[in-house]
Amino acid sequence: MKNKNIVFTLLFALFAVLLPLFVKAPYQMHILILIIIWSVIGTAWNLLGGYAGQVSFGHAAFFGLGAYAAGLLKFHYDISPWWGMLLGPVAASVISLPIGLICFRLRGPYFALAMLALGEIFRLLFTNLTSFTNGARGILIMPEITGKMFYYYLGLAMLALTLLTTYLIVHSKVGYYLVSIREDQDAATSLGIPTTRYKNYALLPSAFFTGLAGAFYMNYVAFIDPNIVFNLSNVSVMVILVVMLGGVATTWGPTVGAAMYIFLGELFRTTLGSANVLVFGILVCLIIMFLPNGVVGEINILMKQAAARKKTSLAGGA
Amino acid sequence: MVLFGQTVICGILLGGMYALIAIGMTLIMGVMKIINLAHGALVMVGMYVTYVCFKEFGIDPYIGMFLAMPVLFFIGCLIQKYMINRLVEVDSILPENQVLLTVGIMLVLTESARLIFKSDYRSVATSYSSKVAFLGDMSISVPMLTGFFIAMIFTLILHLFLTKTDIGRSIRATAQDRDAAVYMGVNSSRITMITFGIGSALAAAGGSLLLPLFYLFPDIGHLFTAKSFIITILGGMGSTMGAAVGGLVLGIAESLGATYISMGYKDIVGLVIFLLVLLFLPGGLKSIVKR
Amino acid sequence: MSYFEVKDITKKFGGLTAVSSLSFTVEKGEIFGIIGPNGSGKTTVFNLISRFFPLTAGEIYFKGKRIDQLPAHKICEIGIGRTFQVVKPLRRMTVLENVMAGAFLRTNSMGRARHRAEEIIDFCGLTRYKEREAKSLPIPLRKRLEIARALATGPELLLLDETCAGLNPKESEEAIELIRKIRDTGITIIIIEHIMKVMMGISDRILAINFGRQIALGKPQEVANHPEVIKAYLGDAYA
Amino acid sequence: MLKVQGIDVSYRDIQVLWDVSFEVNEGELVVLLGANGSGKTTTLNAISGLLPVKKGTIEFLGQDITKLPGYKVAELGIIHVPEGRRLFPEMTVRENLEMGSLFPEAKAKRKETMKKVFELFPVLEERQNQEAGTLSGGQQQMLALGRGLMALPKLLIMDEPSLGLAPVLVKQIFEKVKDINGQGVTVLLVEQNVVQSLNLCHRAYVLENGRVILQGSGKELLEDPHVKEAYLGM
Amino acid sequence: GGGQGAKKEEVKVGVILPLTGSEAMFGEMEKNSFEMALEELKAAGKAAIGGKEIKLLFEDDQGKQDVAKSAAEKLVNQDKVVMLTGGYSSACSNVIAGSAQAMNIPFLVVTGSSDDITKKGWQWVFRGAAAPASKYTGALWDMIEKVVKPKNVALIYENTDFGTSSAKAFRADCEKRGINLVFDQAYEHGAIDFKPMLANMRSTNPDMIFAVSYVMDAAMITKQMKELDFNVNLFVGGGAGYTMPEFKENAGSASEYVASTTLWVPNVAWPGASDYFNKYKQKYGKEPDYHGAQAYATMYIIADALSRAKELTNTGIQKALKETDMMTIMGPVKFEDWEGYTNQNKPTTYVVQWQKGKLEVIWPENVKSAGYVYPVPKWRER
Ligand SMILES: Nc1ncnc2c1ncn2[C@@H]1O[C@H](COP(=O)(O)OP(=O)(O)OP(=O)(O)O)[C@@H](O)[C@H]1O
Ligand SMILES: Nc1ncnc2c1ncn2[C@@H]1O[C@H](COP(=O)(O)OP(=O)(O)OP(=O)(O)O)[C@@H](O)[C@H]1O
Ligand SMILES: CC(C)C[C@H](N)C(=O)O
Ligand SMILES: [Mg+2]
Ligand SMILES: [Mg+2]
Repeated sequence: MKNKNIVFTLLFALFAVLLPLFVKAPYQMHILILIIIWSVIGTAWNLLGGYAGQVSFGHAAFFGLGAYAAGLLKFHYDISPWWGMLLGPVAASVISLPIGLICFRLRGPYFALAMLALGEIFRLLFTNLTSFTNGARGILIMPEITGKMFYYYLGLAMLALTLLTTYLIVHSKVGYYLVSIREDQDAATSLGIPTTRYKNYALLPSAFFTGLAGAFYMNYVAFIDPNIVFNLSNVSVMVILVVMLGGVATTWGPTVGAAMYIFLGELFRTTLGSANVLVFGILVCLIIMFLPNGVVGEINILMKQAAARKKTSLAGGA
Repeated sequence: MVLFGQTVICGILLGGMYALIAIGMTLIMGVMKIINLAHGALVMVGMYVTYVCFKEFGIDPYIGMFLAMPVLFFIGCLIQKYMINRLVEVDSILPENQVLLTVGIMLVLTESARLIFKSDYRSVATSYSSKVAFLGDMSISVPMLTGFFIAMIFTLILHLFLTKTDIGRSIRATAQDRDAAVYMGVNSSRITMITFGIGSALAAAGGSLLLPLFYLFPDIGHLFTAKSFIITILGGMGSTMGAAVGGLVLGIAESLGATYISMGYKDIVGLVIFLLVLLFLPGGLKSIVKR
Repeated sequence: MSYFEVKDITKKFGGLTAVSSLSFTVEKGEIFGIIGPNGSGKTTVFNLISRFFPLTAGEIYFKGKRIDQLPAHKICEIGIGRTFQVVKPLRRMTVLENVMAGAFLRTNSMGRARHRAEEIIDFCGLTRYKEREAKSLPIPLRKRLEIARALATGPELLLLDETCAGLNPKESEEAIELIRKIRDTGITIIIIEHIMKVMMGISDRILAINFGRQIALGKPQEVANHPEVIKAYLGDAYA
Repeated sequence: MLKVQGIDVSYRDIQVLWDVSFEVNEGELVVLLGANGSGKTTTLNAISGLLPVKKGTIEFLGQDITKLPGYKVAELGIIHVPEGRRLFPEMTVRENLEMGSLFPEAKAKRKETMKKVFELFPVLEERQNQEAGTLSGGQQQMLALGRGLMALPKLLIMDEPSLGLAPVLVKQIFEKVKDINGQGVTVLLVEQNVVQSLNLCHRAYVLENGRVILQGSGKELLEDPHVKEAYLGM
Repeated sequence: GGGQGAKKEEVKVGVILPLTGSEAMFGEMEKNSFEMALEELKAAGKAAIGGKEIKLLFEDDQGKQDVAKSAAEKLVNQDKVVMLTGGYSSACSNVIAGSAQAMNIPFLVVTGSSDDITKKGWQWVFRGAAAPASKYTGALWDMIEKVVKPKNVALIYENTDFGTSSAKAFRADCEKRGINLVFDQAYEHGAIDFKPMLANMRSTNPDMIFAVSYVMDAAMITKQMKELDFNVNLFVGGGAGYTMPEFKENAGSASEYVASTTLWVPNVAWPGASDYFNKYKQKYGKEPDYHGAQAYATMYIIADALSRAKELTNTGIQKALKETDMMTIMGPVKFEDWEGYTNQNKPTTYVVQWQKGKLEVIWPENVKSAGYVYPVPKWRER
């Protein structure tokens, strides 16, 4: 079982690394890069929302902070926004500490909506603090590197780092503790788990990688404004969509979800004219209705069932 | 003093409007625990129904409301019965997976409205749209005042309905333990369907009452969804009275913020108050209202 | 100073006093029973010890240290494990994973946690159900899982809240066996149970409470014959 | 009155009940015995329409109720006091009781029945405005029973009603069950208090690994060597 | 790649517009105008460039800028368009401009008014029918100096790119002229209630208000001023909101005497302007506003440049665009470098005023369609 996973992962990595040999067109590369960005955000959200069960409606806050960390370096100090790839995730992580302090006192929908409120507060602050952020006029840069290949491989490295980190966290004591907290917080406490601290252990990397994706986004898309990177429906809610389409609390779910979100969205957009969002909406409804655990989630369930059946049939034979 | 008075009056009336928009959410999210991101879109659909009644048949929005409500009741029932209900029955890792479904529904409703009505901004100008009463130098918008009273009446009716009638109690019971409700002879699927229907109808009512003084286009729902969430939580999930008070608190906070800080920061003021309430009254305002 | 001591603890819920200046001590290695009518405050006592509720008044000492100010998770860390009367399994985790979640308190290594969990699962007779998701277990097995999970945290003092409820007499015997076995590993136990047969059989001493106050304390037989206990709890003399 | 004939029941693909048959006659008090996980709760849930029956039939008062949805079964007068209480935790005690009497006849007599329930369990009257979720375990059990009685059931199904109750209350509950039965309500009872329930009942069935392996009057089963060995630990 | 063989050869132009999402109304209007203009060009035989028909490829940007980037990439790389146009919001226009610059493809901005777009020295980006946000007030300042001469002015603006850019320029202009800015606040669009802000503003006693608002906020603001009985000598809107048919419809009688700066009105003197208005209204059953006119004019600029291009390559078209000197319904268009702008047409601006339900040009005086009403009568005296 475990070996199968490793083989699959290696094959996938090989595929991803070699893909540009076959897909050379900049437009296709662009789509792949968008998928990578969303995979990273999704994987990061999944750690907090999926594994630890703390559904956040405010991840745009971290995404925006990461993006602005990169953008403001350029805007105020004319420092290459690539340094944002360091500063962005750090800024997002630092901010996540007080956010955790406030929000982790709350549970369930109260937590979700408190995060929503914080995300909105950040959007409004970045819109209104014009002298610091340039407000709604946003930050426009001319990227130093325009070739897609560079962004693709950098993004891929970023995704690999995110996946690996979450994988290691999830398959460790911390991971067990996070899932325990999700399943029953009182029971977790009774097992000596400092729940708030462990939630922070999930929030911190989650914010970190979301911020990293934000900084990458700034460098890649080259323009941000508060309404874009702190957007409630287009970032905070979409990341939930990405994770749930793919499969909550699964390693590959967010990546699969991101691929579906970007690829199908783009397919519909370029073929269906102004009905594209309608069709996409219908598809989202159908997927979640018929695959309520997301694509990867449902596959995992099927595999588990198959394994159980195999076991019982073996036992029966013996 | 006039400024302060005017601000508070505005806040209270705005709070009434907020309560009106949020009251359906109180039922759907507060009582049934369904985080419904399509709420604003349902308000929007209700507004279009009222709009059509007005433009095509000259029916006043206050009367059109009584047409929009059954229409939305029906739509809500269908959504619950054929879509959301499927998810209630599966055991998934995050019960919030219905959130995604409501995102899909939101997109479908919004884009369907765009297909039918185009993206044009529309509005309904009634004779009373801009009616005002003056209290000294302070002006009071008549349609807002009406909306305020209707919001309070709806709140009261809903509160009585939920606590004093068998259907109301069955709604709450089903939300708390579906199987146990069945043991008591409650047709829980029907009850959930009706609840979503009522919630949607109330969303429509909010939209209809807002129509004479606001405007309408397919994406207007976004404005309402977040506010409704905040009010419902502020009130303390499922408490109708709490939600009404939550609406008022938010309205007054925003108005004071707009006057004394800046219009750009008014929403921040509202959100900060929201966070403070959550932190210091973890059960929301209902813990005060109740006692 | 006693091994474990509760001193004048009081808990009020609004106007209701659930526990009212209650004091008792437990010695190392003892099985200490608590009985009392429904709603007399037994579970509340556990919740106070394990800090799920803050005390309204009073003090709690464990091995000479005052512990009533510690946060809930620390209580477990210093060696006080508990089960819940209304069971709280980690529903979508398997029995093994549930117990591992407990075992991680004393180790950071996956391998060691797993090993420890397997030992405890064997010890508690749950081996058959190791790979089952906790949500599919019937309630009595969930209760046993609660015990296993609490044991995995390596407690010195274990609080068991009605872990035998719902067992038939035969199964109760088995449960008693298990509890004895736990005690024999050197763990001190405070137990709440309504099945008098169980309580009489294993407790070294029994505390009977009513309305959050002590009504009797002593050897099982003494308590069972205490008139107030009979009146409030047993109905008629336990024979 | 209730006739269960050869039912099979499964959870997803794990079969739990195999060809289970038994009857409850009008006015009887029938007990279902069995070890943990033997399928008692599953049987009861199949009767009250919460689980689909794969094979076999269930009849109530001559009507086939095998495929009836749960709420309709309740409407016919089969009231289930479930295992684990299943109260409405955020509703008050009084509201929980009111939820028990939704059908017209029961509703008409709501006040009187509630008075009777309060006589049976005075603590419920004291706590009538407390949220059910904050009651003590035993209080919750009383409320669950009271709520079942509120429906004026024809057949009362009780799944381990004495669970978690103080001895004095266990006795009371058994007495009340007997009283209720004496007043003409048919009772199907699942209990782990083997001796007491066998002493009380007219007839009993023993379920093992999802199959009925024994049946007889209470006295007969009390004397049965297998029962003695497996359930009484003698 | 012209490997289309037997298929009729086409010159493909990519048009990126918001066709879904909250900006879709303008996207639809601009798409209609593009199509209408292209039909006219075809009818006049001007849509064939060396035997190749101009073909417009529309892409929906959903009002999201990463989608706009996808659309730009796709149009250029996949569909091989010869140039790009469109971009409604400043955000999307910014991103498309950046991509176009990176891909060396000419991009002609239709509406996006962010100052930055043409201030980056980007040689592939052109803005013809639209003005930089800070330049919308040319005619207004002329009128303020000659007629209004206010002492105390209040400024409110939506906290978007267009709003903040306009406000910034207006603030600087006030300072230069020593006009007191007694009130200066941004707001978030979509509010139900602007009264706290308005009441607060009233307490500063301004003679004139300059308000930069999109669409319906404009109506809400003026309506609520009336409800508050808040009088000023002149209320001037900046840009979009105050000139639209929806504004009049929603604000009702409160729209009377509201003035606004604008880039275009149907009854402006430029040839073809009113024809466009009437034809559009007839064809689509709805009055267009200046956004439609911008798209319509842009189509003509494109056709003109393509027809003059020596070769249909990026550099060929870039050069042709650079040499543009033509008349459109938006006025004369020339792409010039001035005041730090690159390839930016010098806009002509107007002040208009709602009079008896009609939008009349009141400034500059040489093109006025009606005399201005100033100071405007108090609400209670109307
Ligand atoms: N969170 C709470 N809020 C209000 N009252 C509570 C709360 N928890 C417990 N109580 C009350 O405190 C009293 C003691 O409850 P507790 O659960 O300790 O009883 P118990 O002795 O464990 O009873 P049982 O044997 O039935 O489990 C009861 O009256 C109960 O209703
Ligand atoms: N939801 C479920 N999914 C899968 N298996 C289940 C589920 N519920 C019960 N089972 C299994 O069905 C069998 C019978 O369970 P049931 O609850 O009917 O037993 P019971 O006789 O009532 O036991 P108890 O005395 O413990 O209440 C058990 O093996 C149990 O593990
Ligand atoms: C509508 C115009 C006034 C402004 C333009 N849409 C922009 O966002 O820049
Ligand atoms: Mg208890
Ligand atoms: Mg059972």
